Amino acid sequence: MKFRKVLIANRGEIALRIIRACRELGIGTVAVYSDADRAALHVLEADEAYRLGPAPAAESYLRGNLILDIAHKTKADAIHPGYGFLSENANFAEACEKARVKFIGPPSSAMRALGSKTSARQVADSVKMPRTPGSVKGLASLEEAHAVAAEIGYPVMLKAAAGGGGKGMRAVFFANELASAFAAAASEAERAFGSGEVYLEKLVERPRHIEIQVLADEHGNCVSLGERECSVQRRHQKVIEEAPSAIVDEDLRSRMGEAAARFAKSAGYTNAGTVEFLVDEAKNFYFLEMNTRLQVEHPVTELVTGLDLVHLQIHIAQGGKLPFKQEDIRLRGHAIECRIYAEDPENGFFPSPGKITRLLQPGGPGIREDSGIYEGWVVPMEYDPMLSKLVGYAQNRNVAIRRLLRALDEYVIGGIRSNLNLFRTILRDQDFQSARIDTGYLDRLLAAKTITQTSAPEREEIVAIAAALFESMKPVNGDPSNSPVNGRTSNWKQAARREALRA
Amino acid sequence: MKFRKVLIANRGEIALRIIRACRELGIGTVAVYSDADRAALHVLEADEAYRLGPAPAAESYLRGNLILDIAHKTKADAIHPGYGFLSENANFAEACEKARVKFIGPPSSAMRALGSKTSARQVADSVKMPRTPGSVKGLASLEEAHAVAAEIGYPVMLKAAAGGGGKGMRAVFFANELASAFAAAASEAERAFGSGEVYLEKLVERPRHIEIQVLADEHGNCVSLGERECSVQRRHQKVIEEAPSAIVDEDLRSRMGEAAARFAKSAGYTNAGTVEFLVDEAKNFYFLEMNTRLQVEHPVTELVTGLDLVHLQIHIAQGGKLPFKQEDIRLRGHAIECRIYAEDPENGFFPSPGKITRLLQPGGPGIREDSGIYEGWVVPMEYDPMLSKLVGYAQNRNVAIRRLLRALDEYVIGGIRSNLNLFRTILRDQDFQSARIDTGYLDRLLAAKTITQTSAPEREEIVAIAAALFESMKPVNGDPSNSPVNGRTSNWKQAARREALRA
Amino acid sequence: MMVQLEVNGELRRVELVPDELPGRLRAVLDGEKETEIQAHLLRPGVLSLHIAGKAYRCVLEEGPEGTVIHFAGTRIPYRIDDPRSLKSRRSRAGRHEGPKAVTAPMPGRVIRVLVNKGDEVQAHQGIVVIEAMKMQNELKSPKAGRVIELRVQPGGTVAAGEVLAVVD
Amino acid sequence: MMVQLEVNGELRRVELVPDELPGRLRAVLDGEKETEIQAHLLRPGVLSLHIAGKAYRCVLEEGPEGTVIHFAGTRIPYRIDDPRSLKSRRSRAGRHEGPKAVTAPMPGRVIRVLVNKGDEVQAHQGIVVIEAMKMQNELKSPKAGRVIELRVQPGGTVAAGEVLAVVD
Repeated sequence: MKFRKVLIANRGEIALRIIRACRELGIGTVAVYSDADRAALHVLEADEAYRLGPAPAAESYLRGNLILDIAHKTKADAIHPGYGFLSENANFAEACEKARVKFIGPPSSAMRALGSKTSARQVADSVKMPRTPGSVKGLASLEEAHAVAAEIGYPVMLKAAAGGGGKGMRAVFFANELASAFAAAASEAERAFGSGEVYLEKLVERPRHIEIQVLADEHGNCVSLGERECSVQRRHQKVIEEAPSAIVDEDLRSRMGEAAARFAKSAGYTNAGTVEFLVDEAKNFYFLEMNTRLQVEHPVTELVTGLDLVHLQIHIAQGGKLPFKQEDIRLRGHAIECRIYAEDPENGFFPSPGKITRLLQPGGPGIREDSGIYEGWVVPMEYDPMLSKLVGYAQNRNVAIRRLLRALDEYVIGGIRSNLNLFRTILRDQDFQSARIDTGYLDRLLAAKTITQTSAPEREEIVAIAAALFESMKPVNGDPSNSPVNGRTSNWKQAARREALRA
Repeated sequence: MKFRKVLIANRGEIALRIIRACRELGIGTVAVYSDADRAALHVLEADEAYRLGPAPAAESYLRGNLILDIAHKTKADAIHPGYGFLSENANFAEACEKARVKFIGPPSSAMRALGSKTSARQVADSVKMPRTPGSVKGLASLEEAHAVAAEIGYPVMLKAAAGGGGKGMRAVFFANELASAFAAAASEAERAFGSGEVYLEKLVERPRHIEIQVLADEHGNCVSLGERECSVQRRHQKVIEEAPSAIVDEDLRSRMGEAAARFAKSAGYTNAGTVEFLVDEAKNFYFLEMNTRLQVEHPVTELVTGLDLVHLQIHIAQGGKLPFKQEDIRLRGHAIECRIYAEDPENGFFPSPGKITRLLQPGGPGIREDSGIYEGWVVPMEYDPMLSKLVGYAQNRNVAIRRLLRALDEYVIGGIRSNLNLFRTILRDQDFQSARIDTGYLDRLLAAKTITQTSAPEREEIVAIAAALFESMKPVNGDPSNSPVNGRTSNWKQAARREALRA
Repeated sequence: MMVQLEVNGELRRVELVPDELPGRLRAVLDGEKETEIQAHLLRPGVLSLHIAGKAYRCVLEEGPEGTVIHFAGTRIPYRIDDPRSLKSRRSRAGRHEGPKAVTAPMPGRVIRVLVNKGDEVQAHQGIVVIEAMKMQNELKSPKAGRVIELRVQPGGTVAAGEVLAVVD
Repeated sequence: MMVQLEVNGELRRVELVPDELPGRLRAVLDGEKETEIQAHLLRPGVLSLHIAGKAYRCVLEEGPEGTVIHFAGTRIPYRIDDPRSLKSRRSRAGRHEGPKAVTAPMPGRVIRVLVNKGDEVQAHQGIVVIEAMKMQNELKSPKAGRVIELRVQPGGTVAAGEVLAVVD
């Protein structure tokens, strides 16, 4: 069945990216938006647009029933949830199934089986997928925690079963720390996810975060599209992602890919998904969790495989078979993604919403930017601070790094702060350039050096002159026509007036 | 030898594209510009910039001696000529050689051997490369013309030896037309190229224009990077280029590639070059000419090979060996380039220089745009009308077409006219979509249908309302603050003022 | 407020009735057709309209030939119908009689002038040849008649929209 | 013309002497250093400077915290040194004495107020917690002293650059 119309239940760059894919496939698009997003590009570019409510997500993008109502009203055949918001909400997926609106993602059953980390660990065992030693269900008591920890040996990691983003997580190095850590993790998990269930696993030292992209159709076919390395993280949040990983060879890639595909199939998984692993220094990989949706970082996989994952998601959701086999997948070149955030790395990474008063975006060969921003856009304070995903592709990792540094020099974001300088620092760092990275790499780097911009006296002299010239063009400082700066007058206007008088 | 600094002897998108490549390779850049280009992006983005002279090319971009002087003054190690201007000027290449400034391109000797079409045809014979039947030197007299034509049989084609862009070209179908055509072609060639030398070849009916990209290093290695099909032409000017060609299979590709590489090597060719062929309906290929420079359409080859041709040009000019062998070259996906021109297809393709008063550029996955324009840029009247190269890449030709159509809908160029609608027409045309194209295709299409935009009453109603709303925001039509349009006020300014009062 | 315009040559009357909510309004077209509208200006010249759930992007172009709105891949010219403007009066008077101008569609250099003042010319007869962007373009007479004005000579440069000659 | 400004906290005097050629000028910095300059504004806020052959891109940012120039990957704030402005006088008076404000680095919602008016606080002691973009951020006192003003209460929203409290 071919979709005539798809509702995009999301905002920002991913909503725009999905709208573009639908347009390319000849499918109509319905955007939804909160009051903070009336002027957003996804609202401008969609065929139809409907208001959800006030800015807070709970009153807008998380209102599943309202979104389903709009889908019915607009006769949309399907809903694409993007990432975040309702994308991993099994109840919403089930509501779509009941309402006969296709949810572009896995069935709610698979989402449930893999959504909780403890039950996902049980599935991993059932298909003999390596995972970190530890419990496969929630810890009933502190005593049980002590028992498990003693069995697997310290250091251990306490994690929230419903967890994500580092919340409800505690590393424990000695038995006498366990009690307080257990209490803290449980209450933090309770507050963050409404479930205090925590479990315990062996702490992997200096792990790399490496994940496998899988695609499964509804006819039992499943392929893996290679790995992404996401070891550059700040406080358990991904900052840079790349494909391929510098340490993954063909053999490891096929073993991880095979395990991930087997895992997904065993849970009846369909559509696009990502199986996350920790990889230790001996290149052993351990199952971490599965993300049952499209990932923020999917573009790096698209660039090295030459495929379009959103096109394929829609194809699969329409009931289509995967148009290729595992052996048809060939990786070529190297792609690196930088998550450009509205935050100030020079000032404690304070978030920085507000109006973008000046925007010069980079371009040129090998640069892909997925963003939903423009000069004049007011970045809302209610949502995550991602402004854009700047992706560099090149024949190899080294050139991709230099290409991104070139693009960062072209990039100007004014009016709000951004973390552009964070990426200058990382991409120039020796350890990053030689791929000596693990999930602790960035926090160590930031502890060692603060992100400050290099300033030099001659720079300040040029800036003083530039500032004076900008001021000379402002009417408040006298007659702008006396400014020595050239290029301020538009030459057609006079011509137009001349012509008007004559006509 | 690694270059420290490169002078880019060109303007527009190609100058910017070369500057970006140099920056990625850690090489300093020197831009040159005419008075019409002071505000051009290549002048803004280079490390150094020097004025050449007034707008006309003869007084600026064609002043080889001045450009060499600037190269010396700035201690540039090399000059990249781009395409057009001095790029195929053997005397300039030789002057660079004498001045010990590396010309990023072939040696002047190879340029001379291949520059003239007649001598190039002799080289083709020497390496047994198929070419169209006909003369291999200029026709001494009308008698000789009659003799050759009679020998190869009508219809025949008269061409200028120094020719290009369709000038000095005449198709002749009957002997009694030959005399006048001969005279006309010769005088036109004399006017256009300062040489009246014309030759005669068999006219290939409904040919496809298919060219092979070659790369040769200075150590005797030469590879071909597959073909580009450029059959969509208007009056012998390329309008759309794509890679791969829909009619070229592996066997034909390797035979054409092998012939092209052999041809280039035989003339001592180095760096990037393109061997152009005509391919008839039986898929026989005939040598047409060689372009001894980087081509406008090189991006489509970059997208399907995953290589960066400008990086490779610089690598070769530095004396580097080709970093891959022929068998390493793998084509993946399909790329199509549209040449966006400042011309009005709805009005006889009148050129349309002037100020770009509004610019919305497309983006998103699979879209690459090489351009040097921006909102406010005044497109000069002195140079060719190319504004931008809009390139779509996708897993196959069909998706690439739909992707370009999507991008065209996002694209707005205001203040001057552009040929965006020409591409909408072509990309939607059944014959183009099924790749039934030859060098006469577009002229036939344009004769059949004029490029007009579909208008509909409800559209005009919406536009009337939009126009009224735009007018309601103009002070001349009353107080803009009474306009019902939302989103005009910037919300930080008040805050800033508030703050200023307080501080 | 009431706005009178000429859209694609058609006279239009648009009444804009603001709603209390910002960006919401009613528009009455030609005194009859009424529509609920939501209008938001994203940045100068880029207007987002929502009408009955449908979303439209309208982009304003201001250039030498006047104002144009880019909408769904089409360029639709409009002109505010200002009684003071000679253009408007003339357009209402009907475009088809009276002297007509040969105007430059683009800036360029005058290469050749093909007629003299006072010449009788045919409709579509070449009047002036202008070069721009390495192309020569012959500008033709809009009607049959007599060349009553000739404002250019070879070698001169002209601006877009500039009147080169008048034929009556 | 003569322009007085504060660049990165440093006082600068720039004299601009136009040349007869458009876009060409001499700049005299702090009354001594003289340079030949070519200046061209590409579009609002984007200035191309040529100085002794070198090309520079200077981009102007105007925001709640004032004016900044983006240059070679760095943000360098400047302020025109206007004798009428309290700020300037204060900055000349030296930044290190007198009452200091706790200002919001970004717009957001006030989650908690950690002090009361009149409280003695240490330097870097938390004053207010603001939430924006799903993150809570504690704003700290710029100096040791007494809270002489407290302008916010929990639940309220604040604009970037807004003064939340003053410590003296």
